[in-house]
Amino acid sequence: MNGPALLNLRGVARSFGAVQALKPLDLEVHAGEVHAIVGENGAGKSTLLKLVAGVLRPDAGVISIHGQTQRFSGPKAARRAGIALLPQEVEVPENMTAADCIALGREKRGGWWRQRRAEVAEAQRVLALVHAQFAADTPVEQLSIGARQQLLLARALAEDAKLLVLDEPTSALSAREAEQLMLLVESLRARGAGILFISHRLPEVLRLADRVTVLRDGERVAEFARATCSAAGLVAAMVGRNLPAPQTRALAQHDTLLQVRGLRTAAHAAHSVDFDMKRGEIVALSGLVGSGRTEILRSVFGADMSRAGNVAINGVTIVPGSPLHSTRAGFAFVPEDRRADGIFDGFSVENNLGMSSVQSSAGAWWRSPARERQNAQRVAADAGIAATRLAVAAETLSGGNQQKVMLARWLTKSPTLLLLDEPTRGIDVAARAEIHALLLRLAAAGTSVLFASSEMEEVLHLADRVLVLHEGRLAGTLERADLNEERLLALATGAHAA
Amino acid sequence: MNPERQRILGIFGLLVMVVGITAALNPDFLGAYNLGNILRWTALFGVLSLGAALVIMTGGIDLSLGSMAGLAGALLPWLLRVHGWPAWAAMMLLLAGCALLGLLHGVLVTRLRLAPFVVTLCGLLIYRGAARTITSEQVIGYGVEHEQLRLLATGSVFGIPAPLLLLVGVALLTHLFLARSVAGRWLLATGRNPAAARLCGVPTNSMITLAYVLCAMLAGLGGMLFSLDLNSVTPAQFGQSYELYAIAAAVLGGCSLRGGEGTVLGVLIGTAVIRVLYNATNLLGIPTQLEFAIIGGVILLGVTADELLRRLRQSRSAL
Amino acid sequence: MNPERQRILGIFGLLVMVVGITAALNPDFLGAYNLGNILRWTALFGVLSLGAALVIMTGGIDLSLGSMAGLAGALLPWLLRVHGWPAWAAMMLLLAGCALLGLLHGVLVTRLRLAPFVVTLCGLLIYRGAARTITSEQVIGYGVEHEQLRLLATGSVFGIPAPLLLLVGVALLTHLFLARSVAGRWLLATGRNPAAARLCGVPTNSMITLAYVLCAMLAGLGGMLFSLDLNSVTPAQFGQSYELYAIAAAVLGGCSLRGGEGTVLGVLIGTAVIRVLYNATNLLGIPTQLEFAIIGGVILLGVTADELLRRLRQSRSAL
Amino acid sequence: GDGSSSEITVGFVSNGVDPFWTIAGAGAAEGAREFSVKAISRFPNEGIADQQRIVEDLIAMGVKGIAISPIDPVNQRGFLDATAQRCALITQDSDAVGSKRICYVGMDNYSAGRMCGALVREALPQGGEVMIFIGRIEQENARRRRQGAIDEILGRSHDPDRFDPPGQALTAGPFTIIDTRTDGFDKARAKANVEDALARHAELDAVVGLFAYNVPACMEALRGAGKLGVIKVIGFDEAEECLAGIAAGTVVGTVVQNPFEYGRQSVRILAGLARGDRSVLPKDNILSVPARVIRKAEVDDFRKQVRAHLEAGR
Ligand SMILES: Nc1ncnc2c1ncn2[C@@H]1O[C@H](COP(=O)(O)OP(=O)(O)OP(=O)(O)O)[C@@H](O)[C@H]1O
Ligand SMILES: Nc1ncnc2c1ncn2[C@@H]1O[C@H](COP(=O)(O)OP(=O)(O)OP(=O)(O)O)[C@@H](O)[C@H]1O
Ligand SMILES: [Mg+2]
Ligand SMILES: [Mg+2]
Repeated sequence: MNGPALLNLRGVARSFGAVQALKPLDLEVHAGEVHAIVGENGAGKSTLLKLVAGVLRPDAGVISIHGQTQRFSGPKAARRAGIALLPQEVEVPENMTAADCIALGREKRGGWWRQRRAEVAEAQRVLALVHAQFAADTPVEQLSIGARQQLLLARALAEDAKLLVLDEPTSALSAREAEQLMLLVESLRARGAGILFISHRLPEVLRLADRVTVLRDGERVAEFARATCSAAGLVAAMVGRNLPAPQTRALAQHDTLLQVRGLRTAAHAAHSVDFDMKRGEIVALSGLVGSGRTEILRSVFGADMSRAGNVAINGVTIVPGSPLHSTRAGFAFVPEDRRADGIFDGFSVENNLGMSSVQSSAGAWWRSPARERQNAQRVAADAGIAATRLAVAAETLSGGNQQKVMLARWLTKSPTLLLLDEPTRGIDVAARAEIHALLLRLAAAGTSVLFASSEMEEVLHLADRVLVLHEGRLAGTLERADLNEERLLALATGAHAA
Repeated sequence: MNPERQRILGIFGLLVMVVGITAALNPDFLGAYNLGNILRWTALFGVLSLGAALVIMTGGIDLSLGSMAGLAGALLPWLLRVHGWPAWAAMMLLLAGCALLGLLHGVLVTRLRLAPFVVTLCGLLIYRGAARTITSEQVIGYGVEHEQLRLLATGSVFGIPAPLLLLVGVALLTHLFLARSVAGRWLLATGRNPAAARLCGVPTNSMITLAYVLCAMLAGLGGMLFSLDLNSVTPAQFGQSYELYAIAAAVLGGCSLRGGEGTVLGVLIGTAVIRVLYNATNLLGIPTQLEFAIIGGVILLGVTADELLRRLRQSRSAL
Repeated sequence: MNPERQRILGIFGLLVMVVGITAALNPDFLGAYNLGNILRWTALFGVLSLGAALVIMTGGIDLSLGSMAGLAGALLPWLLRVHGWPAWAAMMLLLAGCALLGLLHGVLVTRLRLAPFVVTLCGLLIYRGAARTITSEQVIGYGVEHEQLRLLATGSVFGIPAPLLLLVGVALLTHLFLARSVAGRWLLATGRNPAAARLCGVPTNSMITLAYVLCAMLAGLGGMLFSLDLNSVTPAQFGQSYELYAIAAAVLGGCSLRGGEGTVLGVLIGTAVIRVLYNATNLLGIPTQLEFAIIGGVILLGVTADELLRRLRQSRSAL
Repeated sequence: GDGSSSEITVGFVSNGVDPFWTIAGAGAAEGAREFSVKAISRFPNEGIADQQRIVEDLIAMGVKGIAISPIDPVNQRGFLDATAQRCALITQDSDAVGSKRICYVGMDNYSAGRMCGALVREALPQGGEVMIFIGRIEQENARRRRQGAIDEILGRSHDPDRFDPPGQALTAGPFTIIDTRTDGFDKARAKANVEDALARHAELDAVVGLFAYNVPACMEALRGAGKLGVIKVIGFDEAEECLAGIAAGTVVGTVVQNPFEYGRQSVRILAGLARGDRSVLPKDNILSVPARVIRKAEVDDFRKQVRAHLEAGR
């Protein structure tokens, strides 16, 4: 590769108060190259991408495009220089349609006025590129996280950018959509675009990346070219050791705990779902983006008002639409959207961790700060959250670490039924292994776990049983013995019914 | 049906109900004279409500609107009669001044990240003091020389009150701005999710500032129209608590104080509801001391009924 | 330093500055008589501000607070003198009535999902109307029989104004509630992120309702104290626009209208700033018509300076 | 505080903010010059609490005397007595009978109201339907002013303590007073109230505006309805439009007080008291500054006088 690189970073650094998120770093991305960034949660990956995309300003260092030094005043300036960003946290203004969202900030104009038709046509084109299952005029409000991720990806594509900056673009996508995304990235690379890419899914990295930079604590600890890259090597560089082999375990043999009968959700009112769960059983909900996994989890927990059907635990019916009642009955729920439904911005990590258990941690009325601190420290250790960061505001944690907080907050209570929606979304490989081990321990201790996951490996590794959904219908149930990737995909895509 | 339409329909239903009941109880209500009055008042207050709505749509609030209207309304006759300015120059100057003050609000809110409530509350106090000081607390009217100018507020064209025509113009522009212009889309996106909008490359700060500027100008325009209509301005009181009416009309008409929501039509209907209620209590001879209670009660019942009906419909359609 | 402390320090700095300047310009300011007055007024308004703050912390707003205070303040002498009730019974009844109205606000806001602004604006209108109607618009006072009772507001213990003692009690309870009780934590969490709080099993609806109930009761208590202090209640006017002062004090003291933020100490200092400013403009002989402008200007300058200083410190500590 | 501690300071406190009080303030300033004291005029904007606060602040500043227009003389008695302990206290514009105030400067609102009522009878010799518009009726001066007008129109006996609650029509002889509407000092409401009255009562013969701004509001509403000059307007106080209306013949007449004298005389008395001169006190401790009726004949002279007063205040 000759000539100045498409993107060139020299000594770029950034800190937040006392935390040095990114130490001075050099990095290049060439046209027609996929450069992957991997590292543990909080390693500084997102910070790096935000600096490149003009969302944050560097404390030091120079960013240049095609050899020309850039000083971005904001995301808009970066976009003008040909950089498109898909951020890690999929936040969109919800008061518009998908087409509006794709056009936002870069509207087709005739003078001051918008040109709606042109915008819609463009939206349809790019939504087709990402194989989105929703129409251009769908209100964004109605889109699931996965669909929003596709939407923002389509937005990034619409820019026709020289450099695409993708922060965990597949974290909320299931296998099929992720595959489609990878094909798309490959075709963009073939057309000469440069791509900067973060993922915690190592197979994706291995398949796509021409070069991989490994960050740890804001520093580059290794760089691999495509030829020299291996999963084991990446993991070793990321976490500084080899991961233990995943455990296996015996199937649970217990009495029935949960009964779900005739469950009907608002988004898929045509189909009803029935299933049972045993004590200590781990059941996965699998399906494509928009297949209704989230809806079922929320309905079982009672997060949404509207539901038809009956959910009973130990034969006692759970009041619909009342998380209060569900939590009292021993339910715990980790929602999919950590920004909107999980994290209390401005509260400390410690307070966030204590939120689901302020009451049980001290008598009925008064809190006990000492007990709360102890509990927080314990569960933080269990979930791999650095004890030094318990006092910082929760929203300043990296995405993966916020995810850990959401999970960890339930560990003080040892729930009867743990409901998890994409539990390891954005969590690094090492921490994921720890969380998996944690879930298995909980199950062994009698907690039942119902989780939805887009990650095939996670489903295959954890589940005793998998409920496969297709467009809101229970397409089939796979016991552990019959479980394999092909069967799962076939059911999820509606290729055949089991 | 989309929720925006539903909201508009709900508040329109309330309007129809109040109009219907009042007309049934007192036939004078539908007389041309009374309708003309209602339309004129709705038009005057509507200008302010639209301004309030724009700021609310960005997730802010403008409490200074009543004082701003008072300032412009008091300075117009003062410029005309005490300083002999020509009408067009005085109005231009005042509009420009209001725009400047709105700009200041916007800058304080966006650049210094001060709370809109605090900034505009200070505005409320300051502009009131300014109006009183500049005019030395003198009540000023337009005298007889400015009958022509006063037609802007008191005249009518083919029986349509002039301020209504003005309002229709302003409302159409605002509607086009919100529904069709690039900036309008940006403004709504900013109100709903400022962080996301900024990531999308929307100049969120400029949009918020723009809203404050427009609101201040509309407040100024409204204030001048009010003062032309009333022909007598007491600087200490003129426009007092109009911000509450304006914000109430906007919220009643479907703007959420969390930002990112609202329609021009809704806001106009919201304004009309409040005006009609005032008129109705008078026409039905309800004792003044009960008036407030009746107006509050009807609005509360109206929004409650609207909400209950919506739920009923939803639960029907869900089954 | 944590941001909460920083905010409190910022507003405290403003208070110290205003006190310092006024005392330097007019030595009478620090006289015992004047300080006693300031403390008494701060205490009376402080009760209302704490109520407003609680609702703001849940992300809501209570505009009915001034009318609620007016209603309780007007009905207390009415019950005592027109109906001959014993004082304790009248006060209990009124507090219970206020709590009931607060409960109604809470239910409308949480169950029917009506906008707090609309619900409490209607409350503002309705309670004002109710106070005027029930008392037939008669100005009413306590006469001579209730001198004892009036000591609650006008008396003093070892030179400390009685209402200040009351305020300290209320403030301590509120502080304990927010900082130490489970419900207090839930209330703040609800304001911060209602969706997340609900999914954590927090009874968000009850918390919001609780805030409205407490606010209404504090408004009622404040209103009764005000009326005991003034000994003359004009039903149409008593307590008018106190909600603005209360909300302003709360916001100035660090409550964000987005909810989930705020401290009792901050709110009290915020209230004191406003009262001291009113007192200072008088003592410095600033013309009445400029009074408002000065108060608004000082608050605006204060918060601006606070913000700029904070930035300066931040950029220093970052280096 | 301007440092010269030997200077005598007196306070002049109104019951609200109004041009009426601006003129009174001008009178107080004139009095201060004339009797070489310093006068501080304060206009509470927010009712009783504000008035009480202002008085407390004046005392804290060490004024030697205060002239106040109490908003609620009956119930404010305790407060007025407490104030009288700390400095010389006189009332003006509105009296507090039975309190420890030293004397009263002003007129009797009930009598002035009756003068206003007489103007109505004069304008409608055949009788007719009348409506009254006023800012508020709970405050003492407003209540008495309205009652005076009503009693005179209906030809009743002299009884300042009578009270007819609004909301019901009062009829006596050929006159009917349909209602009294209040607007809480909101100018737009004041006008809308008149318009709504016109819409409801086509047969209305006269409207009475009892607060200064009510008169222009009545005139504007009538002009809009094309009934200016047809329906009689009777005013109170000296709003500029009202005087212009009298000159033009669209307003029958108005009853004016003499706020300038309230201010000047109050300061004169307070200055004397501060210097230990009790001879400044009027007989019976009431200094009557009578109200006047202004009709077309007197209007020109009166306007000149008002202008002169305002100039004097600058
Ligand atoms: N706004 C902020 N304020 C303070 N600290 C921050 C802020 N944003 C990020 N940090 C800190 O900077 C460090 C790097 O964060 P970053 O988001 O870049 O991590 P990451 O590598 O993307 O992690 P993940 O895989 O979890 O997304 C973390 O320690 C984080 O807590
Ligand atoms: N409030 C809503 N109104 C209408 N449709 C909705 C609403 N919420 C979700 N949907 C639709 O319901 C379908 C199922 O969504 P759900 O979030 O349950 O899917 P999912 O399988 O969890 O997908 P993902 O992996 O993307 O989260 C989606 O097509 C979504 O667009
Ligand atoms: Mg990240
Ligand atoms: Mg999902």
